[in-house]
Amino acid sequence: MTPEEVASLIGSAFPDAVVDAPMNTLHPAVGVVPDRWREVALFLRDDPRLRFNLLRCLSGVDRIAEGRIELVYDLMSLRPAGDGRPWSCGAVAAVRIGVPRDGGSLPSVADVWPAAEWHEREVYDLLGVSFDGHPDLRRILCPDDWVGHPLRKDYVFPVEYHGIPGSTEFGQRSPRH
Amino acid sequence: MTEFTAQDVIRPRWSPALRARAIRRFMLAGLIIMIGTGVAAVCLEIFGRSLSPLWLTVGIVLPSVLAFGALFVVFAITAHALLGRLLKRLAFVLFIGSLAGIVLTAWGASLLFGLVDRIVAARPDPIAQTIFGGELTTDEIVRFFAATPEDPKALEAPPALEFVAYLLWPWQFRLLRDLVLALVILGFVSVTASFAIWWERKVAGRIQSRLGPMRVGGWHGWAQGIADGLKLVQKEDIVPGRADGPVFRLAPYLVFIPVLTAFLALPFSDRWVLRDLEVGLVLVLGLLGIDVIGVILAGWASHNKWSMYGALRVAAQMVSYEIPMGMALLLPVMAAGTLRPGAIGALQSGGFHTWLAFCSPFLFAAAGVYFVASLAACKRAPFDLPEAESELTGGFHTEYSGFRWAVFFFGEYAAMFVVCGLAVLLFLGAWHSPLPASWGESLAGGSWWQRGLYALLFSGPAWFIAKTYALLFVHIWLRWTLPRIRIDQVMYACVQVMLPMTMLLLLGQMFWQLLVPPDGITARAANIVCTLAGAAIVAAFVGTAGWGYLNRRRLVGPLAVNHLPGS
Amino acid sequence: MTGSNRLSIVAAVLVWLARAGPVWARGPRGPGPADWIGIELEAVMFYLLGGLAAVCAVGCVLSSRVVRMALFLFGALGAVAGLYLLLHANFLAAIQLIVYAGGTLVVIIFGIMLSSASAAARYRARPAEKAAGAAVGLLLLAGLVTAVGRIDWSEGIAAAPSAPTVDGLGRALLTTYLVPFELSSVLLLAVMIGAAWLAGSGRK
Amino acid sequence: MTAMPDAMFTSEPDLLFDAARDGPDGLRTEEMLINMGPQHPSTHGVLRVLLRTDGEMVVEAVPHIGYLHRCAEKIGENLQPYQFIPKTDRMDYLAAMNNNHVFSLAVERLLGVEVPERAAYIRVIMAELNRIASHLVAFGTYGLDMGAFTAVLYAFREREYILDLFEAACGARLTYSYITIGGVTFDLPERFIERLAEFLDYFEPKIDEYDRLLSYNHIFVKRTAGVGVISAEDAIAWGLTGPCLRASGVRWDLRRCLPYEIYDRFEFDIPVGRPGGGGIPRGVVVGDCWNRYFVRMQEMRESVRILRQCIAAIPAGEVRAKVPKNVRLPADEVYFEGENPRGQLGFLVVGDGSPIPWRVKARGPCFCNLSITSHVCRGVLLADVPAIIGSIDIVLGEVDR
Repeated sequence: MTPEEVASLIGSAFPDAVVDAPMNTLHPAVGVVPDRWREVALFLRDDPRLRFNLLRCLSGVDRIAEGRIELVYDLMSLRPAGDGRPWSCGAVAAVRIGVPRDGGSLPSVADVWPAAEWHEREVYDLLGVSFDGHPDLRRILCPDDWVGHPLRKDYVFPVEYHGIPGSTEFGQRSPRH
Repeated sequence: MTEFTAQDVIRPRWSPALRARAIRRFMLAGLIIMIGTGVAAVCLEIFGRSLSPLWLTVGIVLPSVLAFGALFVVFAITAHALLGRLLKRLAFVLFIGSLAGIVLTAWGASLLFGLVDRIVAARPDPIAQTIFGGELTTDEIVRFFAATPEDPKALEAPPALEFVAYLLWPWQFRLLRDLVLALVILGFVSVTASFAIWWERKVAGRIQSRLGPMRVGGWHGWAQGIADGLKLVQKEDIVPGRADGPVFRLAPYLVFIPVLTAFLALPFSDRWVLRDLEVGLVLVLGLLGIDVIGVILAGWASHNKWSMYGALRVAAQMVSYEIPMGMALLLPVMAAGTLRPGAIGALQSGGFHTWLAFCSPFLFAAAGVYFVASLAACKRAPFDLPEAESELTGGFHTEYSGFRWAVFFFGEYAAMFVVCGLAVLLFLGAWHSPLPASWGESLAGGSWWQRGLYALLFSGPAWFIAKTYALLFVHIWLRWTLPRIRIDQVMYACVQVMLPMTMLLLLGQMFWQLLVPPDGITARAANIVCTLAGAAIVAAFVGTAGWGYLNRRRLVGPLAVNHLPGS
Repeated sequence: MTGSNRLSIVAAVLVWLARAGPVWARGPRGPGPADWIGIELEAVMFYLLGGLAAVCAVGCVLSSRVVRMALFLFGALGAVAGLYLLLHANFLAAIQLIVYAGGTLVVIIFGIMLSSASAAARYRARPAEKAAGAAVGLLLLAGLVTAVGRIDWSEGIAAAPSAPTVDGLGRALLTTYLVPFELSSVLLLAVMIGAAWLAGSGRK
Repeated sequence: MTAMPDAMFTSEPDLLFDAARDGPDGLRTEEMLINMGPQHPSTHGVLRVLLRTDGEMVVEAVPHIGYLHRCAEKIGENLQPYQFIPKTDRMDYLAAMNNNHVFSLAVERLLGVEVPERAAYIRVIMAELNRIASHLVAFGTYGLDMGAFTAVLYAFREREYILDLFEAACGARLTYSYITIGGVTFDLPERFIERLAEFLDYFEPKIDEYDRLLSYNHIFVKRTAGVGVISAEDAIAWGLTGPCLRASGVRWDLRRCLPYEIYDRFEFDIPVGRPGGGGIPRGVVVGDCWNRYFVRMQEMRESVRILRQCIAAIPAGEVRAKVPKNVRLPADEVYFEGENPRGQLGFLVVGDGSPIPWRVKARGPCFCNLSITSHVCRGVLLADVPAIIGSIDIVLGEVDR
């Protein structure tokens, strides 16, 4: 299935949830409204025509100009081909969800795709988007008592952390964003 | 330009030119100073003025000291050059020498004791020789050596004989003899342990297609064991903060001492045994059981979660594997009918086919079961759960360092030797060679070199040590090829597999001894079959090793040959 | 101090030491008459081992650190094994080492490790237990004293019996004392089955 | 990492030995908290697994990561793509060539750059060689986890020749930065192809030797067969990819199913986990540790087949397309995944018209593969945890980025 068919299918199933579906880019993705995201996710996984069972990647992009953080879910549908032939990739799709930069929250899909659990924790840790309903929302990469979310564009480097100086030996304290 | 090798980093070798120049310079300096002081002394003599002590020292004594210092340096450089080359070649000889030294001292001691016994026997009123010593006086010894008792002139014997008499006198007491033999045993154990350390690393290297230790002490790093020991001795002994001090310090010795005392009853040959006790085997088993306590207390006292895990696992493993080991030990005891190691050894002197392992199929299987159980009893090869590095970072001796850790290490190798010694004693014809002892009857009685030949060819301590080292090699070989078994599989193997098997073997052996006439057809057939099987195993082992060695270049593959140094 | 004097002193010391050698185990040349020096040495060994056993037993009772108690118990059992050797009961000494020092003690230490939370666990007995312990101790002491009192020491020491051979023991076990031997094996079987059932039920 | 209350050995409790209070049959059972790592010999790199154990049984295993976090993605937002290549070396430091390859392909798709024929072949040769080297390390260290000390020596001896080939080609042994945007930095040295052929002839029989040494070793099979079984659905749900996914019976390999670069010209098949019976020892289940290990051994054979086909068909010619120094990235984004030895490494590169990308997101395969440990390690024995983590074969550089 081509991304256009996937986009049209989602559009027809959830007319109010789909925001836009730009197709002429290198990475066609369907825009979805944050609070309808759980039903769309369940639909994507359980619909017999789609069956997106593999969550390839969840990446957060900080669009500071538009004041929102964009979450891009890349999905793939792996379908068995039977008697030893390699599995086929039924369809490849991406979903784009915009969330306000500060205090943005999103329903968690950790129970839909368990792979999302660590990915969401990483986005929460590095970008500060909280996922309600997540089984164990803690920082995953930075220490638990770290302040701030490093991947944000307006992130200010800490001066020191428990006595460890934050600046490099060239005195460079905060790299150009 | 001579090629700079890593060797130079460690021991910078003086190039011949450099050495010659240094010698010339120091010789020149020495001569000049000496001539200077000579001239100064002559001038003072001429002017006849008496000198104050200060001038005397500064003028005469100091320069002469310097002169002799320079000459001494010259001597040191030349000696270092000669000695260095000499020592390197002699190095391995020294090592083999130490092994031979131990055996020679034991032999010397036995000769000495034999001499004293002859003197006591030659006394006019021989009283029974007891541990507390008969009343052998020194002049009796002198008279024994000087001449026939009737010759009065013999009494004023040369002083040297007096001195010899004084030397010989103490050896009539059994306690002193035991002390000497105990020291010999301690020497033998430490030499075995340091040899086994080096050998294990060498065999591990060979198996993993690398060289193993090559640098310490010259030829093939033979002194690696000693170097490890020295290193560990001077390392700091750390005792963890909340550890239970006295128990922590006592534990390693609770592991080492019992194994050392086990050598008490281990016969190296019919005459070379510290005490040939009625209950030798049971005593050795009892002593091997004690070092379980040492290991558990070590893990428990070092107050560290990981070592406690190690201690728990060891307790479970060693206690449970003592049972199959003990019962597998019973089979040869049933066949031999006695617990005295000397008797069991003597029984197997009729050559390869009379070894106990080949007497009945049950004994043959018991040899295998015993060997596997002994692997587990000294925590080796597939059963080395306690120090399973990958899970428990070091097992029960995580917190030990320095000499205490070395004691654990030596204890392990000594236990390996004892366990292999028992296997050889009970199953593989103790100190006898595959050739039947009856062939060498004529040699046994002859002069000392004939008896030496008999010991080398037919039955003597060398055979016991050789066979034990062969089994030791199998221990090492297994360790570096087999992965480790999980704790529940170890327990399953012991309780569900080994225990029933040993019980069945015991039953089988009992019925075998009851129903099968010793010299009947079936007994002889079984003996032949088992002997052939044993010979086949040994032949297979030696054959594959030989085949592997012969085309080791082809097996390893082209790239490895020209890529690995010195392969 | 000429050379030979010093040598004679060394020899004299060695002699004193040799005369004081223990009856560790008789050499294969058979037992000789123990003259007065021998008994003095045997006494030294007896007092040494007996003292060690007593001290360890007391230590085991008095100490409050659990692991120390186990170690003292091991000392006591080892010393008793030494005493058996002094009595030429070699087989019994070896069995003592295997059964008590190697077996029972390990099970006791196992029990300690599994039940107490940390290495420094202490056991502080309640007064009732202390009283009960003291009572039993005194009872045993009384029994011991009466037994020692009733023996007539005047006969002197009977010659030490030649070491009882192992096969003598074996034959006695399976002929004259067969019934107690079988009874104890049945008892052990029952104990083992009980232990298996107890452990098994826990893990269901 | 929250400060874990260390229930054990904190104070010296005065225990009264009265009848034990809790525990069903009067036995005082108490769970123990054990830290396996971050300096633990069997966790591959700085991974800390907090184990709650009851005796030998692991009640719960919680992996804690982040000890090797070097904010590669933040640096990606400050460097031009060709400057970011050395950063990708240090992600999965055992397969640096593959990382460079995938990142270069992602940026080339964004820029629409065509790679010359010879460069594509060289890239595939380097990628497959690095796959063999990475699987050799996995084979060696997994032997170590199981207690067989010898396997790692043989593995590293063979890997030595591959590193020599890399050193001849690009001068480095571990972090090469050899494959870059538009092709490769240098052409192959003159005798490279013959030495590669010589290595392949030497290496192919060695794999069977290792199978005899470790794969079919009875104790090794007993330790790994049927341990840590992951079903195909769980594997896909937790986002497992690479050998871990294929061992669970999912015959899926990006190089065959979504071919990129010139992988469609080569003929090789995808090894998959198989149950016991036939050539496979009894007791082996699809998706268990043994299969994850054995799929890697077979993949080495497939890589040798690919390399042989590359040697036969490599053309002469240019090795690098002309890419101007600070070319402006289009205001678009691309998400591309490549097949790394440990799974599918994906890069999301978002351009905003300036030469420096607006966002570079790296999806590490080990990050997802590791996330299943807490699910799999529930209720296993303590000795099995290193077996399971070893079979998943993680590299912390990629997990923490």
